Amino acid sequence: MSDRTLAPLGRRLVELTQAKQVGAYRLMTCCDPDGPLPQAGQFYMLCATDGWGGGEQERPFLPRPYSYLRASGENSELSFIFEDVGPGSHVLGSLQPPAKLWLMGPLGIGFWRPDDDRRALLVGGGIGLAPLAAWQTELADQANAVALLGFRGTAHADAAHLLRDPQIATDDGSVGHHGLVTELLESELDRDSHATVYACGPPRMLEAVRLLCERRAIPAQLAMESTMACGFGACFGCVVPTRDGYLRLCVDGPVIDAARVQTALEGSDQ
Amino acid sequence: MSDRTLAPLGRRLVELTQAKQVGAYRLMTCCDPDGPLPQAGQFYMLCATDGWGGGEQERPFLPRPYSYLRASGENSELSFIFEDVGPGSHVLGSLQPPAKLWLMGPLGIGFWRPDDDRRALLVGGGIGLAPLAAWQTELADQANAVALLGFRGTAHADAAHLLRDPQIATDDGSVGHHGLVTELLESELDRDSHATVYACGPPRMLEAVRLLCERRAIPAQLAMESTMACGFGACFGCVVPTRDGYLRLCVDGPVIDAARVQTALEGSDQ
Amino acid sequence: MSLGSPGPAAVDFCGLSLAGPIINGSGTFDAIAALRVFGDGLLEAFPFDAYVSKTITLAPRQGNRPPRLWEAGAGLINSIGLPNKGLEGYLRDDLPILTRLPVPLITNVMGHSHAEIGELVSTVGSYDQVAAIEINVSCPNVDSGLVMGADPAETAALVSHVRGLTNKPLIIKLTPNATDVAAVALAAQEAGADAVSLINTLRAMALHPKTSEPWLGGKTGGLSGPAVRSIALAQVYEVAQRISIPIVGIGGVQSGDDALNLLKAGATVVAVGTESFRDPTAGSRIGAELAAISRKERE
Amino acid sequence: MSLGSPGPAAVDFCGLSLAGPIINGSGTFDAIAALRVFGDGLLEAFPFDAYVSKTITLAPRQGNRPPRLWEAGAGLINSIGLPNKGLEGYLRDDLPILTRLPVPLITNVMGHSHAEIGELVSTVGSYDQVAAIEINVSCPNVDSGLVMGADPAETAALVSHVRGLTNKPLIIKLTPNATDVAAVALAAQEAGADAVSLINTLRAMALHPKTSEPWLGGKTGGLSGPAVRSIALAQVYEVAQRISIPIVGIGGVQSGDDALNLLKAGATVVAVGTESFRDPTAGSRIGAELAAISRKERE
Ligand SMILES: Cc1cc2nc3c(=O)[nH]c(=O)nc-3n(C[C@H](O)[C@H](O)[C@H](O)COP(=O)(O)OP(=O)(O)OC[C@H]3O[C@@H](n4cnc5c(N)ncnc54)[C@H](O)[C@@H]3O)c2cc1C
Ligand SMILES: Cc1cc2nc3c(=O)[nH]c(=O)nc-3n(C[C@H](O)[C@H](O)[C@H](O)COP(=O)(O)OP(=O)(O)OC[C@H]3O[C@@H](n4cnc5c(N)ncnc54)[C@H](O)[C@@H]3O)c2cc1C
Ligand SMILES: Cc1cc2nc3c(=O)[nH]c(=O)nc-3n(C[C@H](O)[C@H](O)[C@H](O)COP(=O)(O)O)c2cc1C
Ligand SMILES: Cc1cc2nc3c(=O)[nH]c(=O)nc-3n(C[C@H](O)[C@H](O)[C@H](O)COP(=O)(O)O)c2cc1C
Ligand code: FES
Ligand code: FES
Repeated sequence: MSDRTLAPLGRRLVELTQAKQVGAYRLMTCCDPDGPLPQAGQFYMLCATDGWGGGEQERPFLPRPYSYLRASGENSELSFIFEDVGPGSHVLGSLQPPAKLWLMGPLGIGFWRPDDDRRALLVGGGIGLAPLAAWQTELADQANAVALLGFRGTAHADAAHLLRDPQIATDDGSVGHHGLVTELLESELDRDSHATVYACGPPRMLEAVRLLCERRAIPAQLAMESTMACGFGACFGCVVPTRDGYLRLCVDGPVIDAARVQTALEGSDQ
Repeated sequence: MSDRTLAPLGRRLVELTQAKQVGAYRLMTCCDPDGPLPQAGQFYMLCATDGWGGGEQERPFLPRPYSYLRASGENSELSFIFEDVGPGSHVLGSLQPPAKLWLMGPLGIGFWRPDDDRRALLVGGGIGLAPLAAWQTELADQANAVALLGFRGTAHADAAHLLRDPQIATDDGSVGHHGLVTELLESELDRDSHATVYACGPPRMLEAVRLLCERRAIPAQLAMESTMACGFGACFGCVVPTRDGYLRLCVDGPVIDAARVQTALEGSDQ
Repeated sequence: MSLGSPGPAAVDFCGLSLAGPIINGSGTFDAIAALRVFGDGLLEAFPFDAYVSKTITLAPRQGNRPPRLWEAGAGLINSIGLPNKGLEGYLRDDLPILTRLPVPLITNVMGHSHAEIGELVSTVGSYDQVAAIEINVSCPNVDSGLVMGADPAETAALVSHVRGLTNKPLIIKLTPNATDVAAVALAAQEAGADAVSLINTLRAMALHPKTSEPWLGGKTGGLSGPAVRSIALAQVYEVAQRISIPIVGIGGVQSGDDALNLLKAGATVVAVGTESFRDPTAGSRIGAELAAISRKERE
Repeated sequence: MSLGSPGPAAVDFCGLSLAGPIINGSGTFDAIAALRVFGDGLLEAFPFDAYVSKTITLAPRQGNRPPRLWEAGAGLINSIGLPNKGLEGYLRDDLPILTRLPVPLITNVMGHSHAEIGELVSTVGSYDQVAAIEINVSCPNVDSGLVMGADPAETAALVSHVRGLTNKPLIIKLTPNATDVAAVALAAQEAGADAVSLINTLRAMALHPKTSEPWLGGKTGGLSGPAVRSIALAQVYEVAQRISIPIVGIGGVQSGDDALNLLKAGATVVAVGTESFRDPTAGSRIGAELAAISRKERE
């Protein structure tokens, strides 16, 4: 069996069916009748049909990678949630139904179930909640799975409702725990450390989770990010350093066994 | 006195107040409160604020020159009429009020009145009617001025009403004379050759007008076209050959005494 | 393609018979990774008429530190740094898989001395599966210090050295970062090359928006994509005026029109690079667009 | 600028004191034509801190046949062909008007031999109104056949020849179409140049969409604009590592950020070219953006 759900060859022109604001983020749903049901943690390369390959600094030019948030086999719906951080997400965020967009995927390797009975701890930082929401859905049979989400403040924490029963931490204390999501993780591990951690978030948060799990010998899977040009292993541009050398995040990730990761910081510009 | 109306230094952000289809052409009006009243035959460099510097082949990138059709001192309105022939005109043509656009001008040297009593024959081919409409307005005091306009067919001839009492010729005979506008010009000159010709249109038509006037020793002013990068004499890109060598159409034209022109064809890609 | 509609004409490219004129640029399409991502469907609708593998070197290479990518105006700057498994790894792991591709295989090699490149050429050339060898000469010769492909004499010496080591067609992939690319191409032809390919990426750079330090792990990188298209066209045109061996035209190709321009400028086949990143089936699309233009021209 | 807000810091550029670091690229702003179009308002809000005139040659030149322009992806290809009135016409017609500009005047010259360039330099240099001389070395030497600015020895020979002919600062405008631009820059410095400027346009081409013949009257042309920005940055950075004389950074500058990048890469002043075509006040805007960034950095 393949380690991943295969993508149909090439990109597909799909229609945007819904676009709305969720706090500080943009949630976008499109209809992808010709795509397979993806696995949580897999991603898609997206670009708009207009406004791509131009603009003030002539960017965006390349498509952008986005984890899917929800996928429904019934009505072929696929949702994404993202933040406006640059020209690509800006153009995507300004699309209104029934705009068309190009989409390729599902790509990469998602989260996988370990063959033990450890409970799942989902740890998200900001927009990192996207693949975790998908993973939580796939783990619906695990009653004791827990979701821990960290945000900057209220506007971002608005998106927390996209997961079931999350514990929340905010930098400014406006919602939930005043502090870091890794502090929530520490408490959960103190309570019961027979767990696997599934994490996604900004580099510094991922690195903190990685170190924490390493110290406590907790298995962890990290959904990482890097700049991608192609998303299907063609350009060798998206590498992250691992104990076995550089690894292309788009084909050998984005979810990686934390034990293989040397640092979740390198290549990041933070 | 200057040979032209000066342009304010730099480009201005103006608002589109009206955009509508006139047969095969697009008519666009904007409000330019900070610009002076231009002279018929002068032109403006236009570009949209969005969708410029990008797109499929990353074009348009440079602004595009357009003669003004009408200018009103009262409400600072400025109109242009144009055809969708490429990426620049396409983006401009898709703007809807209250879109903003960048405008620089008025630029170049327009038509001038000869110091004799010859009657004015305005000869336009297709979209070449734009500066002639402006010129007709300036010549309102000349009762015996005549406008002759040639078009491909009905859709284009729709724009003829932008001039007063034009005689019309169409290639397909659908409106007016079945044939070329130069045939109308021949008839008018046969009737009364004490005239000055003011012409604007595609290179082949201009060249036919030029040869005809040369043969009959009729003074003529030609509003010519060429590809422009800057419109204010900076790039030396817009030259046309004249008997005195190459001349920058944007600063020493676009209206040129036909006697100086060697050929209205060179530089054209037709 | 519907039955009866004539496919694109077969192309003779230095002895290889290709079903059409569209190939990939080395290092811009990893067929092995693509098989993992898209499955065997890739083999049924393979986007190219020949497959050029990523540059391999004698010893394995890690490649450059990330970040390796910078998006530029109408283009991409990369500093990948030629990561590869080395000759042995290529022959052991990759060749058996690449043999499954439905098109001829061109293997691209690079080395820092005549000896290294000679060994690569003679070894790779001894495999039946390899239809032709492309030599990437964009790197300095450790012996002379000169970039091999930037100097006519250097290039001639290299080609002369390796020419006798294989009967396979030898394609020299020129660097565009040279004063007189046509002189280098001519030297390659005179020394026995079967074809040249151009352009490779143009030396370029980006600074970190916050720190103003070089953004790329490799400091400088190479620019590709639409931004270099008109530079590629000029180089292909100039080279075509000077040589008679076939040319692989490369640089910023995104459409059938772009491909046609390179062919009209003198190329025999056209390689698609960066555009495959935006659309993995760009090769097929461009081939179809080109065929449609040719059909229209013939009508 | 509002009273009290500090203006951009004065810049010392090989002895010239400029009010700021933004000048124009030669051949991209004709101040005389601009005065006709915009009137004397241009003098009150002159967009540049020094004015570089279009290249002049000894004899008048018509320039190339049209078409001279092609719009490319994120850029412009021109084949203007250096039309100018010749030295005599420049001194007679242009110099008196250029003297009215409120900023130092840099006169750009080009010739096909040491003798020609020598005559231009010594004559132009004898005028008080001329603050500095820029030599455009992108053209072949009729004596050697080599492009003067593409070869270190050629450049050194030229600079040595003209160095003694004037006391004015000599700026060598390098060509980017060279294998090792930094070596050429170093040669210029060693032979006595006061500054180098780069980049000039990159050799590029376009074909007629219908006939597939070269579009431009001059067949090939030069690419400028955003497409070349990252190439310019790499060349300025590389040259700055090798020389100590000041650099005029040029290529695709559209914003204060772009200008800052060139300064951080090692330029002392920055020239705006193609962007002035889109917006004649681009120079002032870029200068203001740059000043705003510096103010912010200082806070
Ligand atoms: C597998 C994967 C899944 C992802 N899922 C999500 C998701 O679900 N939701 C979400 O919001 N984001 C997600 N991302 C991140 C997202 O892809 C990026 O934020 C997005 O590409 C930003 O594009 P942009 O054009 O808006 O911003 P950019 O301008 O590309 O800026 C983003 C970062 O790129 C760098 N950068 C700036 N300029 C350049 C340049 N010229 N060239 C290269 N890099 C530059 C800087 O580091 C900047 O901080 C995911 C990323 C990966 C790899
Ligand atoms: C003084 C003046 C006044 C004008 N007034 C009017 C007017 O009132 N109304 C009007 O409709 N038009 C007018 N024009 C013409 C108008 O400026 C052009 O049609 C317009 O620039 C077209 O831009 P585009 O992007 O739509 O088309 P483009 O794509 O620029 O195509 C127009 C022509 O440009 C050439 N071309 C194609 N590709 C390129 C390329 N990459 N680079 C350079 N050239 C290329 C071809 O010859 C093509 O036919 C005027 C022109 C001038 C000089
Ligand atoms: C990410 C990337 C990696 C590349 N790797 C190689 C390589 O390994 N060997 C090589 O000869 N050329 C390599 N190239 C150059 C391309 O094959 C091609 O010559 C160049 O990108 C220009 O074509 P394009 O504009 O269509 O991309 C690479 C280009 C890119 C963008
Ligand atoms: C239309 C045009 C004309 C030019 N003429 C000259 C010239 O006469 N002399 C010269 O040294 N450089 C000339 N250049 C080069 C510019 O000065 C500048 O080096 C180049 O355009 C790169 O800068 P940019 O990308 O900002 O335009 C010209 C460039 C353009 C676009
Ligand atoms: S994004 Fe291209 S190899 Fe991963
Ligand atoms: S358009 Fe630039 S000089 Fe006329």
